[in-house]
Amino acid sequence: MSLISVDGVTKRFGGLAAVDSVTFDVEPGTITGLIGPNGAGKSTLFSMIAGTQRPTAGRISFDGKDVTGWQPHQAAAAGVGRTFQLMRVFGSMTVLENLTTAAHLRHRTKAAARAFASDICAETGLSDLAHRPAATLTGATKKRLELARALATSPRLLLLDEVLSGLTPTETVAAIDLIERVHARGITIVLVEHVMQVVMTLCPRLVVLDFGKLIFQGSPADAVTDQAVLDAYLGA
Amino acid sequence: MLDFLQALTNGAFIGAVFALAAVGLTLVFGVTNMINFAHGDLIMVAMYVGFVCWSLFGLDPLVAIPIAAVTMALVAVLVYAGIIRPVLGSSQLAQMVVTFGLLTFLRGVVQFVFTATPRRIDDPIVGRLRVVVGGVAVTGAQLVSAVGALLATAALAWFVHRTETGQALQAVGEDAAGASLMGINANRMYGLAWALAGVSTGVAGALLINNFGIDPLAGAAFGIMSFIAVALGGFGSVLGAALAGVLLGVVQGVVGLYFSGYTLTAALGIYLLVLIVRPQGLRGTR
Amino acid sequence: MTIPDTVPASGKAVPAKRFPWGRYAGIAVVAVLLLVFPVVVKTSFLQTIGVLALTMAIASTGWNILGGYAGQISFGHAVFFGTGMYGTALLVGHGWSPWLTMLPIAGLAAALGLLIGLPTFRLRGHYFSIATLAIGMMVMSILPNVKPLGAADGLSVPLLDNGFWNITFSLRDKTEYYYTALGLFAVATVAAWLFLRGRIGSYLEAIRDDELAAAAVGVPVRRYKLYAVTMSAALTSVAGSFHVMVVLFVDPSSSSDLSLSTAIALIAVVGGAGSLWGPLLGAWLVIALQEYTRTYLSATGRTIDLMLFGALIILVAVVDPKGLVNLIKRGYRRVRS
Amino acid sequence: MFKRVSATGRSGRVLAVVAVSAMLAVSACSSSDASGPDSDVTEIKIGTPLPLSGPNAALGKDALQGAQLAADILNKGLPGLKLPLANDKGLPNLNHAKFTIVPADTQGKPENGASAVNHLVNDEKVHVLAGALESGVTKTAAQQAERLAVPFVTSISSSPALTQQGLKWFFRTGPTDVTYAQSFFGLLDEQKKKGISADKIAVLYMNNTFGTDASKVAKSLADANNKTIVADVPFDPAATDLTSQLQQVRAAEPDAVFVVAYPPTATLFINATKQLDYVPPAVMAFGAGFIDAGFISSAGDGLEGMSRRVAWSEDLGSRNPAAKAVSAEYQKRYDAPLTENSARVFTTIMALAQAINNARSVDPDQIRAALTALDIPGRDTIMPWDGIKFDDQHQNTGARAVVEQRLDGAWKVVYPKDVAAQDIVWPASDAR
Repeated sequence: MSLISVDGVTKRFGGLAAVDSVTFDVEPGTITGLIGPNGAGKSTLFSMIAGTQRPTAGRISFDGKDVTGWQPHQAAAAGVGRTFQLMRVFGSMTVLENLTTAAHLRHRTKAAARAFASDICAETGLSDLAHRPAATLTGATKKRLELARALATSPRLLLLDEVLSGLTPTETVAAIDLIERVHARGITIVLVEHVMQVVMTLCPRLVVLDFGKLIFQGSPADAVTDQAVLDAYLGA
Repeated sequence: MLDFLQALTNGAFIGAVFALAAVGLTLVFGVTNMINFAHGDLIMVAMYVGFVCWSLFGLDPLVAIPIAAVTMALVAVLVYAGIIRPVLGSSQLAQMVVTFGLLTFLRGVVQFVFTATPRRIDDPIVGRLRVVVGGVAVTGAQLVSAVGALLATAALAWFVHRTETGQALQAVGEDAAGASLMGINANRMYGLAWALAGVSTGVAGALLINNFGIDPLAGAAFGIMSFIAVALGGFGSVLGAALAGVLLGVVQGVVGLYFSGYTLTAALGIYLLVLIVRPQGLRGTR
Repeated sequence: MTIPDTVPASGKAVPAKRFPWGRYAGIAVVAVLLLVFPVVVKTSFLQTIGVLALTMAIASTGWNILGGYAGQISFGHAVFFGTGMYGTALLVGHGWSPWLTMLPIAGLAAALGLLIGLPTFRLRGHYFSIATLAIGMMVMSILPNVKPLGAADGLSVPLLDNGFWNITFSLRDKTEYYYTALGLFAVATVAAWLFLRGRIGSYLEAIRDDELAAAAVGVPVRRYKLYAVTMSAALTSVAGSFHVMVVLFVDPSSSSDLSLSTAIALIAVVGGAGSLWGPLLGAWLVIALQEYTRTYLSATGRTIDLMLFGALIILVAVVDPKGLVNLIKRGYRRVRS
Repeated sequence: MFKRVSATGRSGRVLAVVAVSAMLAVSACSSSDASGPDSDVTEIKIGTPLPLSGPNAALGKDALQGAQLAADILNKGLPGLKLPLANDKGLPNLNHAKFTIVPADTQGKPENGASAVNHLVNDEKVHVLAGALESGVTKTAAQQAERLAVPFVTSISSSPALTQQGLKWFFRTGPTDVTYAQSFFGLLDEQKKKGISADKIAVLYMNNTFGTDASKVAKSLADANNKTIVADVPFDPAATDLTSQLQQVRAAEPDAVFVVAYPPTATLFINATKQLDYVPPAVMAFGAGFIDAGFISSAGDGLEGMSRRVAWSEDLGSRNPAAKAVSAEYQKRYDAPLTENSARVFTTIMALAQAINNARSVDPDQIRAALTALDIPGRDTIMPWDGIKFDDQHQNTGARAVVEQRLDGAWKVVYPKDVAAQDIVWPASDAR
C-alpha cells in the first residue's frame, strides 16, 4: 500500500488554482522528485501534504488514513518531516538545541532527546558546529541543519523543498550523499528541485507539475522525451 | 432625538482628531512595520510647542499649526535617526521597548521643563465662536479641530495614495528589499514616514490646545485612542485608521449619553469584538 | 504504527560543552548578595526597595515565560497581578490566611489567562500585543463599576496580627518582609525553571523563533502557548497576592494600570527577556532607580526619574535587546577568553 | 559587524555608568541616617507626603508651600501676625525647637503613599506626619502611620470614610465631604424658603475614589434632606469630552448640579456648558478642579455664576487680618495666591505646633494626647472655622465650609449667611 496518496487535490487562491486536481501516489521506501517550472505549485502541494495549507478540494491520505487538512504538528507526529524553501531554523538556539527540540517529538526526556540529537548531529556532519547559534550559520549549513532537524523527528516521509539549490558543487555532492544515506535507512523521500540533473541521478521516479496540473509521472528517462515536460521547461 | 444628534456630532468631531492621530501612527506602522507607543506623547509635545508659541510670542494656536507641524516633523526625524533606525533590524520586542522608552522619556523631559502644572491657552481666536445648526451646537474650537484634522488626514491620504513618493512609501512598506531593487532608498522612506507622522502629531497638538488643557499626560488618552483606531482600522491602512478614529469618537459620544461610566469600555469593547470576528481589522489585509 | 528509529552509523561525535563554571559561580554570588542584603543594609528605605524589587521580579518572571520564552509580548499582565491583589485582599477579608489564598487565586489567574489566550493567540506579533493592551485597559475601565470589588474605592486588607502566617510584620524593620519576598521569589524562579527546563522550554523557544518551523517538528503551537500563559498568569498573580499584603490596599489604578503592565514587561526586558536572570536584575535596577529618584529628587516637583528610566530603556533596547544579562555574559566571555 | 561590537562596548560602558550611579546614589542615602532620635529636642521634623509629581503635582506644590511658610513663620516669625506661636521663634515649651518640613512624593499613587510614610518615619525619623491629598493615597498613608504609631494629621482629603475607620493615630483638621455637602444643602434650603424650586439634584462626577465618595455623600444627604437625585452621571477621569454627559444632566432638568472633577475634566465641563450654552440654575462644584488657579484663569467668564465649596476663602481672608497677613506673605514669597490647599496645610502645621508645644515633647503618645485635647478658637486660625477641636473619631468639629459664587471674575461668599458677602445669584445664568 502506498505511503502517500494524493487524490484529485486542488488549492485555489482567490480565482486561480495553484494546484489543480493533482493525483499521484508515493510508495514506501522510494525517492520521488517533484519538479516543474516556477509557480507550478510544487511548494503549495508540499504544504498541503505537510498540513500547513488545507486543500480546497480533493483527498490526501497518509499510510492509508485520510489526513486531508490535518494540522502540521499532526503531520509531524504521524511521521512527516519537512524542510522549508526559505530556511527556517530556530535562530536563537544552537545547532544541537535545534535538533534536540525536534527530537523531543519522540523522546520525552531532555537526556534522551539530547542523546538522539547528538547522533543526528554526528551523522549529518554538524558536530563541529553543534554549539554555534543557528542564526550565525551559512546558507548551505542552514539547509543541512533543516534536513537534520527533520531527521531528528524520526520521520517515515521526508519532504525536501529545494535543499540542493544554491549549493556549491562540493556542497551538493555532500548533500546528495547525505540524502542517499537517509534513504538507505528506508525513509521515503519526496523532493522538490530545480536542478534537473541532480533530480535525474537521485530520483528513479519523477512527478512533473505545470501551472498546478500534473503533466507527467514516470522515470527520468521517459521524462526527457516527454513532449509536455519539454514544453513546460522550454516554455514552448 | 436632538440629544442623540448632538452626541453623534460631538463624537464625530472628537473622532476627527482621533483619526488624524491614528493616521500618523498607521503610516509609521505600514512603512516601518513597528508600533510607536510614544505617538500620543508626541502629540503632547506638540501641544507644548503650541503653548510656547502662545506664551512667548503670543501666537494663536491657529497660527502655530504650521510651526508645530514643522517642529514635530523635525523631532520625529531626529527620533527616527537617533533611536529607531538602530533597532529596525532587531526583534519586535526591542522595537516596542524603544518606543516605550521614548514615551517615558518625553513625559519626563516635559515634566522637568514645564513641571506638571496644567497649562492653558487663554481665549484663543476660535474660543468664543459657537454655531447652532438645527438645535445641534458646535463650538469654534471643535469646528476648527475637526475641519483641520479632516483636511490634514485627507492631505496625508492623498500624499500616500496619489503621489509618486507616496507610492514609493507604500512599496517600501510592502517589500523593502524589492523596493530597494527598484532603486528606492528604503532608509529615506522610513525617515519620511516618521516625518509625516510628526506632521500629523504637530497639527493634532496645535488643534487640540484650542479647548484642551496641556499637561505631561495630556497625550495619553489620544495615544490610546489612536492605537485602538489603528488596530481597529487594520494596521497600515490609512483609510481604515481614519474611519476607525471617527467611529471611536462617535461610540464614546453616544455611549456617554446613556452609560456615561462606560465610554472607554465601549471603545475597547468594539475593538475586541472586531478583533475576534475579523483579526485583520476593518480594512486590514495582513 | 511503527516508525523506523534512525539511529545512525555514528560519524564524528559532538564535542562536550565546557562545564559552565561561570553560571554556578554567578548563582552562588547572587544568592549570597540577596541573602546578606538586609543584614548589611539597615535603611528601611533600601529594604523596601528590596521587597518591591523582589515582588516585581516575581511578576516579571511570570511575564518572561510568555513574553521572553514563548515570544508572545503581553502588555496586559497587570490583569493577573491585579487578580492576585484583589483575590487575596478579598479572601483575607473573609478570614483566610494570605498563604492559603495564593494557590487558589493563582489558579483563577491561570484560568483567566486561558480565557484571554484562547481568542488572542490567533493573533501574531503586534496584533497580539495591542490586543493584550486593550484587554488590560478594558479591565481597568470596568473595575471602577464593580461593586463587590469596592468599585473605584478599592479594597483595604484588614490589619492582621504580626506573624509569618499572616504575612504581617513590624514596619520598623523590613527584614521579615524582605526574606518572605526572597523566599517567594526563590520558589517562583525554581517553579519557572522546572517548567522550562524540559520539552516545554524548548518548544516555547521554538515557537518564539519560528511558529511554522515549530509546528513542522511537531509542536502543537496553540496548546503550548496556552501552557505558557497559564503558568505565566499564575506566577504574576502570586506576586500580586504578596504585594497586597505589603500595601494592604488595592484599587483599580494600583492594580491594573497600563503603567503597571508595562513596568512588568519592561523590567524583564531591561534585565533580559528569555533569561531567568533577567527579571531579578531588571527589577533591582529599575526599582532602585525609580524609588531613589522619586524619594530624593522629585520633592522639587521636577522629576528626573522618568527621564532616566526612559533613557535607560532606550539604551538597553538599542545596545542589546537581550538585556543586561546578555551584556554581563558577553563581558564574562571576553574576560574568560 | 565590527562597528556594532564597538558600539556595544561603548554603550555597554554607559549602561554600567547608569547602573553604578544608581547604586552609588542608593548607598549614599543608606549612610545618611546613622543618627537616631536624640534626647533633648532642637528640631521637630514634620513629614509631608504629597503628590509632587504626576497629575496632581500642581495641587501638591501649593500644599507643600503652605507647610513651608508655616514652618518658616514658626521658626523666624512674621512681624504683625497675630497667631499663637507666630512670633516665638520656635516652641517656647520645647527649648525653642525649630520646625523642618520633610516632603515626600506620592505621585498620587496609593502604594507610594504607604512607602513614602514608611520612608519618612523610618529613615527621615520625622516626628509627625501632615498631608496626603488624594483620598486613596491618604487611606494607605494613614494605615502605614497607624502601624508605625506616628501621629498623622491630614487636612485636604475629605472622604468621610477616612475618619470612620476608628484609626488611633489619624486626625483631620479639614472638613469632610459631608460638611461640604451640608453647606450646599443648607444653601438649597435657604432658596426653598424663598420659594425657589431647589429639590431636583443631578450629580456629575469622576469615576474614581474621590468622585464616587463625594457623590455617595451627596446622594445620602439628598435623601436625608428629602431632595431627589434626578441624574447620576459618572464619567471616566480620562475622558476627552463631557458634552454627552452634560446633555444627560440637562435632560433631567435639575435645579442644582453637583460637579466633582479634577482640573483636566473641569475644563471639559466648562467647554461643554459653553457648547450647549446650558448652565443649570445652580452649579455646585466639589473638588480640586475648581480651585486650580490655572483652570480658573483659563475658564474665564465660563465660570460666571458657578459656585464652589471651600474651607478657606480669599474673600473672607481679606476680612480676617491674620489671613490677610499670611496670604500677603505667601504671595510675596511664591508669587502665587494663597490657595485653599496651602491655607489648609498652613493651618494644620500651626495646629500641630500648638499641640507639640502643649505636649512639651516629641514623644508620639504625648503628641497624640495633646492633639486629642487640642482646642483652638476660630479667631486663632486663618480659616473661616469655629476652631480646631477633634471629636472621638479625630475629625475636627470646628471645620466649616463656605460656598462661594463666581461673580464678575471674583469668588464671593454666598453661604452661610453670617459670613456671606451677598446673596447667591439664582439661577446662575442671571450672573452672565
